[in-house]
Amino acid sequence: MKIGYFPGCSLHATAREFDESLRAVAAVLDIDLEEVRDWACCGASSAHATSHVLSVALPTRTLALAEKQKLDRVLAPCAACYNRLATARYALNHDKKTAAQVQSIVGDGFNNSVGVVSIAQLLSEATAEIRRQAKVPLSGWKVACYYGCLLVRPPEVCGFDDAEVPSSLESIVSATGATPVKWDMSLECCGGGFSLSRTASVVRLGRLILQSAKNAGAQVIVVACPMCHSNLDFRQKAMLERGGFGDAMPILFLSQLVGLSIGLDPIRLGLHRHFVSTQPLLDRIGAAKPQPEHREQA
Amino acid sequence: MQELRELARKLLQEKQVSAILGYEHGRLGTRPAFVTDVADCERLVFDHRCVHNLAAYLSPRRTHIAALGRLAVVVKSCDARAVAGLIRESQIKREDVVLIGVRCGGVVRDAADARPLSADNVAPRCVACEKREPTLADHLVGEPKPAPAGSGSRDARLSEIEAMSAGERLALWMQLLAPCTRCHACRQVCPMCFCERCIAEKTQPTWIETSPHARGNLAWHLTRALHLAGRCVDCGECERACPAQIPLGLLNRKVARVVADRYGYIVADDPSTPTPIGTYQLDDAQEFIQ
Amino acid sequence: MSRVGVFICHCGENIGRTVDCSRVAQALGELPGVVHSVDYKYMCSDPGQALIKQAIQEKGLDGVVVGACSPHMHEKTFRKAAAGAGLNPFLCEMANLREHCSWIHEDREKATRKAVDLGRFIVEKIKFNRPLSTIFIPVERRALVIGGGIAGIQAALDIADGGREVILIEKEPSIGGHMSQLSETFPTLDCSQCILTPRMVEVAQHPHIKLLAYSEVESVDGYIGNFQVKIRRKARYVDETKCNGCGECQKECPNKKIPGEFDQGLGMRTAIYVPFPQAVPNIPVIDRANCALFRGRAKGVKKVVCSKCAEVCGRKAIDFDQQDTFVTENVGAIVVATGYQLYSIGKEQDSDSLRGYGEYGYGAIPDVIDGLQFERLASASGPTGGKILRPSDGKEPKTVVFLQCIGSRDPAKGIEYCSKICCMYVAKHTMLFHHKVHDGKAVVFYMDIRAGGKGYDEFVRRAIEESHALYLRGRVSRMYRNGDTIRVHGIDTLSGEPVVIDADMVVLATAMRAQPGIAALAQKLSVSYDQHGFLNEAHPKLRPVETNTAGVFVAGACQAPRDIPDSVAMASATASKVLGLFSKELLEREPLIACVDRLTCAGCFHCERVCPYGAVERKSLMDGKGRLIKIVAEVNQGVCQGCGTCQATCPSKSVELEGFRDEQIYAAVNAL
Amino acid sequence: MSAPVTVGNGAFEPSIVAFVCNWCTYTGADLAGTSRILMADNVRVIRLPCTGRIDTLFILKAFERGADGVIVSGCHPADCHYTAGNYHARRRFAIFRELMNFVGIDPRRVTFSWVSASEGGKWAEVVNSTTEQVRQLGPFATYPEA
Repeated sequence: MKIGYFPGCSLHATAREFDESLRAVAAVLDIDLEEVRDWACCGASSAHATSHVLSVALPTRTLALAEKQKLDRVLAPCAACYNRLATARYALNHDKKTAAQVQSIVGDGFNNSVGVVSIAQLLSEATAEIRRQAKVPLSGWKVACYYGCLLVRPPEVCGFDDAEVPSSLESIVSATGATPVKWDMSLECCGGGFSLSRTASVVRLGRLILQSAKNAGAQVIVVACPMCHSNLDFRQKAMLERGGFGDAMPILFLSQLVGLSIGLDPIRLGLHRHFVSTQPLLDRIGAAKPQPEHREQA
Repeated sequence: MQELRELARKLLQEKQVSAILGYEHGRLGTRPAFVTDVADCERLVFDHRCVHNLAAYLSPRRTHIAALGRLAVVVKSCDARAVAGLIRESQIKREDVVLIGVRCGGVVRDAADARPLSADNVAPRCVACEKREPTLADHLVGEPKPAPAGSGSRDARLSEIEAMSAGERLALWMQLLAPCTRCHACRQVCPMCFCERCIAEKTQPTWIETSPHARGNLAWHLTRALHLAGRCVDCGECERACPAQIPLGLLNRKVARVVADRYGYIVADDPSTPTPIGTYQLDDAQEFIQ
Repeated sequence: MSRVGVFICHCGENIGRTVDCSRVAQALGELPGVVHSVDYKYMCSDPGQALIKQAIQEKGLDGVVVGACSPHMHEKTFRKAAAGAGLNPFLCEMANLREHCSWIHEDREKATRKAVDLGRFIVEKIKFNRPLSTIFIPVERRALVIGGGIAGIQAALDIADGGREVILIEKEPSIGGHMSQLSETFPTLDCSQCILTPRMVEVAQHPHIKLLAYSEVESVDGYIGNFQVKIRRKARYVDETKCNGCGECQKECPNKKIPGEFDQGLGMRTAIYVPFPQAVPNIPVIDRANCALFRGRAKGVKKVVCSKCAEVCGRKAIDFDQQDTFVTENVGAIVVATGYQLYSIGKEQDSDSLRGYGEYGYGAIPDVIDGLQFERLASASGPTGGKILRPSDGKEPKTVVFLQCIGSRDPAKGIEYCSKICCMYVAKHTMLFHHKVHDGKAVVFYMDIRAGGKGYDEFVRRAIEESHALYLRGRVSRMYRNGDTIRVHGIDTLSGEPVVIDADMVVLATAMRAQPGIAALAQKLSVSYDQHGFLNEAHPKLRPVETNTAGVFVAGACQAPRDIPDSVAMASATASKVLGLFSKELLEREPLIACVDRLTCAGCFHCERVCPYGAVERKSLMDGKGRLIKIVAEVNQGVCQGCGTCQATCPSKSVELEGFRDEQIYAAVNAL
Repeated sequence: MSAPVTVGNGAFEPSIVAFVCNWCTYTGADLAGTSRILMADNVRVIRLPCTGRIDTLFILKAFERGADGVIVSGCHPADCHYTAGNYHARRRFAIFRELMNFVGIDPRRVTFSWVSASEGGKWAEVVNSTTEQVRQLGPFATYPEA
C-alpha cells in the first residue's frame, strides 16, 4: 500500500526517533511511505494564533502538492500536523469564504481530494498485519495509551474514533500482544507548546498524566505526538523531582512499540534517544542495550 | 415467436385466462389481437412493429373487454409501466391479469413501416430506453435484444425549444397546436387516461373550451400533460395516434424531466412506488416562490 | 334566473371616502340576475341588517352579496341576518371593499372600478352557491385515555366525574407513571405517593372508568365521535378475575435478583412481580424474560422447570398458557397522555441524532446516576428505604454533584429544547440531600436557572440559601473515577475559574424525551409529531390540547416537557374539551367540505393521497344484484376539514368542495 | 413577448387576478388594509380555503379571460392551516410553471408567493412588484382571435 508521507518539522528534529521507527515499521508492514515533495511547515500553533487564512493556507499548500503527486491520502504522524492538515481540509469543504481566500493563495486546480490520516488511523488499519508479524511477545506489558488533545478531536474534523472514549490505540497495542490499561487521562492536555514558556504548567499537567497511568498499573505510556512525547519524556525528571510516585516511566512512540513487537532493532527504532531510559523495558524482552550516540541533535 | 404462442396456448388450455391480448399481422403492420381460441394462437406475433400499448385495453372503463374475463396481455417494458400505473391507481388488481412480458429491441416510429428496424425508422424513445424487459411480468418470452441503433439525443428537440425566446416558443406552440381538431385520439389511446368523464368534456363549468380554438387547444394539451406528471409511461401512443402530427411527446417528456429533476422520480413498472403528485417533501425546491 | 340582492356598505367614511358606493351599487344592480342593489352607511348596524332582511323577504332574494369589510370581520353577522330572514346562510357572501380596496387605494375612480369588479366576482359566484345545511355526526359518548400517569389519571377522572364512561389503558402492569416513582414534589415537597395513590385508587373504583392495565393500542379506525380502537391486552399469566393480590407468589419466586424497573435498576424484584406495593391494579405479572419456566420453554424444554408461584397460589390464578387478547372499544374521543422517557448518556442511542456523553464515560461509572434514580434513593419506599446511599458500595455520599441540562439545550448531543423541569427537580434534590445528609455538600452545575412558576424561584432560592447548595454556573467537561471518588472537571463561568471536585456521587439531570414508540402510536392516530417525537398540538397558543386530528387530544409530557402542575392542567383541559364534545348527541360541523360525484369518480384515489386528514375512504358501488360496479372515493364528513386539495388534484374534477365548487370559482374568474 | 402598449391616454395598466388562501394570505391582505398600506389597484383577489384548492385550470382560465398576470399565494411551509395543502400546491405549481414556460407563457406573469397573516407589507410588495413586472411585459396576447 502506498501512502503520502508528511513528516513535519518535529520528525526531522526532536522526534527523529518517531520518523525512524515509523519508516522501519512501515517497511515491515508493507506500507510504502512516499514523502510529499517540497512540503512546508503545517503552521502548527503559531499560524492559527496569527492568521486564520494562513493556518489553512499552509497545510493546503502541502495537500495541493500531494494531489499533484497523485496521492490519495497523506499520513501526518505528528498529531499537531495531522490536526492542522485535517482542519484545513475540513475548512476548505465547509467554509466557502476561507476556501476562496486560500484558493487565491494556493492557486487553481486543487480539488481537495487528498485524505489526511493519523498514525492511529493508519496502524488501526494494519492491526491484522501487526498481529501476524509480531515476533517478540509483549505479553505482560501494561501500556497506557495516551491520545492527547489532537489525535481524535474535534470529531467533525477527524471523523475517526470516538472523540471522548477512543479505542484505536488500545486496539493497536492489543495487536502487539501488550495489554492496554484502563485509565482516565488518555485525552488530557500535556501542556503542548508551553514546554518552554510555562514549564511549571507542563510539569503540573504531566504529573497528573503520569500519576494516573501509574495508578492504573501502566509500565509504559504510548504516545502518537512529538509534543506529548517531549513533555512527558524530557520534562519527566522535573515531574519526578516533585515526588509522590516512584520511578520513571518510559514514554514510547506508538511506532516504537509496534517495532519492538515485530522484532526490529531498538537502535533502528531510536529507543536510545529518549531521556527516560527505555532499558527496563528492553530488559524484559531480552533486547540488547542500545548504544547511546550523540544527543546534541535530539 | 413460438415460445409466445406455446405460452398462449398453455394459458388458454389450462383456463388460466379466457383471452390473450397480443399482436397479429394486419394490413398496416401489426395490430392488437384478442385470441380466445387455442387454434388462433398461431396468429400471435411479436416484433419491432408491435407499437401499440395494449395496457390501454385494461382500463375498467372498457367494459366490453372486462366482460371477456381474465386476460393475458403481451407487454413491452413501457406497456408494463402502464399496467403498474393502473394497479397503483387502483384501476385493476395485479391478480386480475396475466402479464406476458416480451423482451423488446425497440419498435418502429410508424407502425406501417415494413422495413427492418434501423436507425432510420426506430422510435426515438426506444433508442434511449434503458429497460428492454419488464420486471412486472408473470412470464418473460423472447431472447434478450440489443439496444436499437439510433442517432442523436431524443431530447435534442427539447433543448432546441428550451433555447428559444419565450416569444418564439409561444409562436411555435401556437403553430404546432393549431391543427388540433380536438378529436381526443391522444386521450383515447393513452393507457393512463382512464377517467370516467374527461375534464375536457366537463361543461359545468367548461374549464377547457371544446372548440378547436387556440384557447381550448392550449388548455387541453397543457392539462393533459400535467395530468400525466409522474404517470406518463413514455409509450409514445399519443403522438402515434395524433392525426394532426402534433409532437405531444415533447410536452410529456418535458414534464417527465421536470419531475425527475425536481423530485427524483422516474416512472417504473413497480406498482408500489408512490407518485410525485400526492406526495411531497418538506424541503421540496421552491426557488420560484417569493 | 337568480334573484340576487346587492348591499354596498359605506362603513361610515371608511369605504365611502375612496369608493363611490352608490355607483358600485348601481353598476352591480345592472348585472343580470341582480334584482335589488342598494348602498347604506352602516350595513352591519341593526338598520343595515334590517335592510337586508327586508329585501330578502320582499323581493324573494335567493342570494345576498354584501360589499363591505373583510368576510373575516362580518361574514358570520350577515349570514346570520340572512338566516334570520329565512335565506340559507350559505347563500350570503361578502365582497371585501374595505381592506382589499378603499383602505389601500387613493384614486377614487380606480378604487370604484375595482370595487365594482370585486362585487361582480361575488355576484357571479353566488349565482352558483347552493343552500347548505349543518352536518350532524353522531357521537359515541365514551372516551379513551391512553396512558395511566398523572395526566391520564387526571383526564380519566375528570371525564368520568363529568358522567361519561372512560377506558383508561396503560402499557405497564400498573398505573401511576413516573409520578409514582418520585419521592417528593416541587415546590411544596409533599410526598408524591401521598397525593398520587388516592387518585389511583379512585380510578380503580370509579364506576365510569374501565381500567385496562398492561394493554396497548393496536389500531385506531374511524374519526371524531366514532373511533374504533383495537386494544391488545398483554398476557400477565395471572388471571385478573381470580387474583386477590396476596403476594404469596412473589415470596416463593426463586429469581429475586432482577433489577426492578420501578426502582430504576437500583432495587431488585422477582420474576413474578407487582411493580410497587401500591400498584393499581394490585395484580402481579410474570416477566417472561426472567422466569425460569418461560426461559426453559424458549429453549424447548418440555418439562415445567419451575411452577412455585402456581403451587403457592391458593386461588389458582396463575395461568402459564395465557395469551394476548384483543378487545375493540368504540369511543368518541381519545386523550393521549403517554408521558416521557429520560435521555440516556450511553454510547448506544435509539436515534441517529443523539450522541451520548463520552466525556462522562457513557454511563460506565456506577455512582453516576440520573434524576429518577436519585428519586428512588430519596424515596421512603425506595431500595434504600429513603437513605441516600450510593449504588457502588452503599456508603453515604458526602459530596454530590448535580449536573443540569444533560442532553437538553445541547444541539451537539442532539436536543436543543429545554427540558423544563430539571432546574426545579435539581433544586429539590439538593434540599432532599441536605435534609437527609446534614453534613453533605451539594454542588450544582447549571447553564441558567429557569424557575418560572408559582413559588418556583422562591423554591430555588431556598435550596441555595437554606440548604446551602453551591450553584456554579458552568458546564462539566469531564469526569472520571479517581480512586473512591469521581473527579469532576468543570468551570465556574462567573469567576472564570476551572473547578475540580472529587464527588462521591454525581446526579445527571437528563433531558425529558418523547416515549419510545410514540411515532407508531401517533401514526395510528394520524397525529403529527415534531422532530423529537413530541406530539403536535393543533395550535401552539389557541388550541394547545387539541391535535390536527379532530377528536384526539394531548395531555402532559407527550406533547412537550411538562411538570406535574402543567400535566394536570392540560389533562383537565382535555377533559373539558371531551365533555364539551360529549355535551350533545350529535356533533355539528360546517358543511364546507368535499363531496365526491360517484358517477364520474374513476377511483384513482389521487384524492386519498393528498388528503391531509385521511378523510377519503373507499366505497364499493354494487349493482342491484350485489355485483361490484366500481370502487369510488367517499369523503368522511366527520373528518374532512375543507381544504379542497383533493379537488385541485382530481383529474376529472369528480370531487367538489362545497362553498368553493368549480362552478363558483369559474363564475368568478369568468367575470373578469 | 409583445412590447408594452399604451391604451387610451395612459400607460398600459395590467389586469391581475390573485388566488389566495383564506388563512394566511387573505388575512395578510386584510392586515395590509388595516395598516392602510397603499398599493397598486390592478389586483383582484379571489379567496380559496387553501393553496391546495388552487387549480392550474384557474390560472389558464384567468389568462383566457383577459388577465395579464396571476398571483398565487398562501401559507408558508409548515404554516398551512390544513397542514399540507401548500406542500401539494408547491409541487403542482412547480411543474405547471416549467411547462408553462416551455410553451412560451412568460413565467414572470405568474407570481407564486408565501404571505403569512402577519405579512401585510409583504403582500403589498407582491402586489406592487407583480403589477410592475406585468406592466413591463405588456398585455397578454397569447390567443389569436379566431
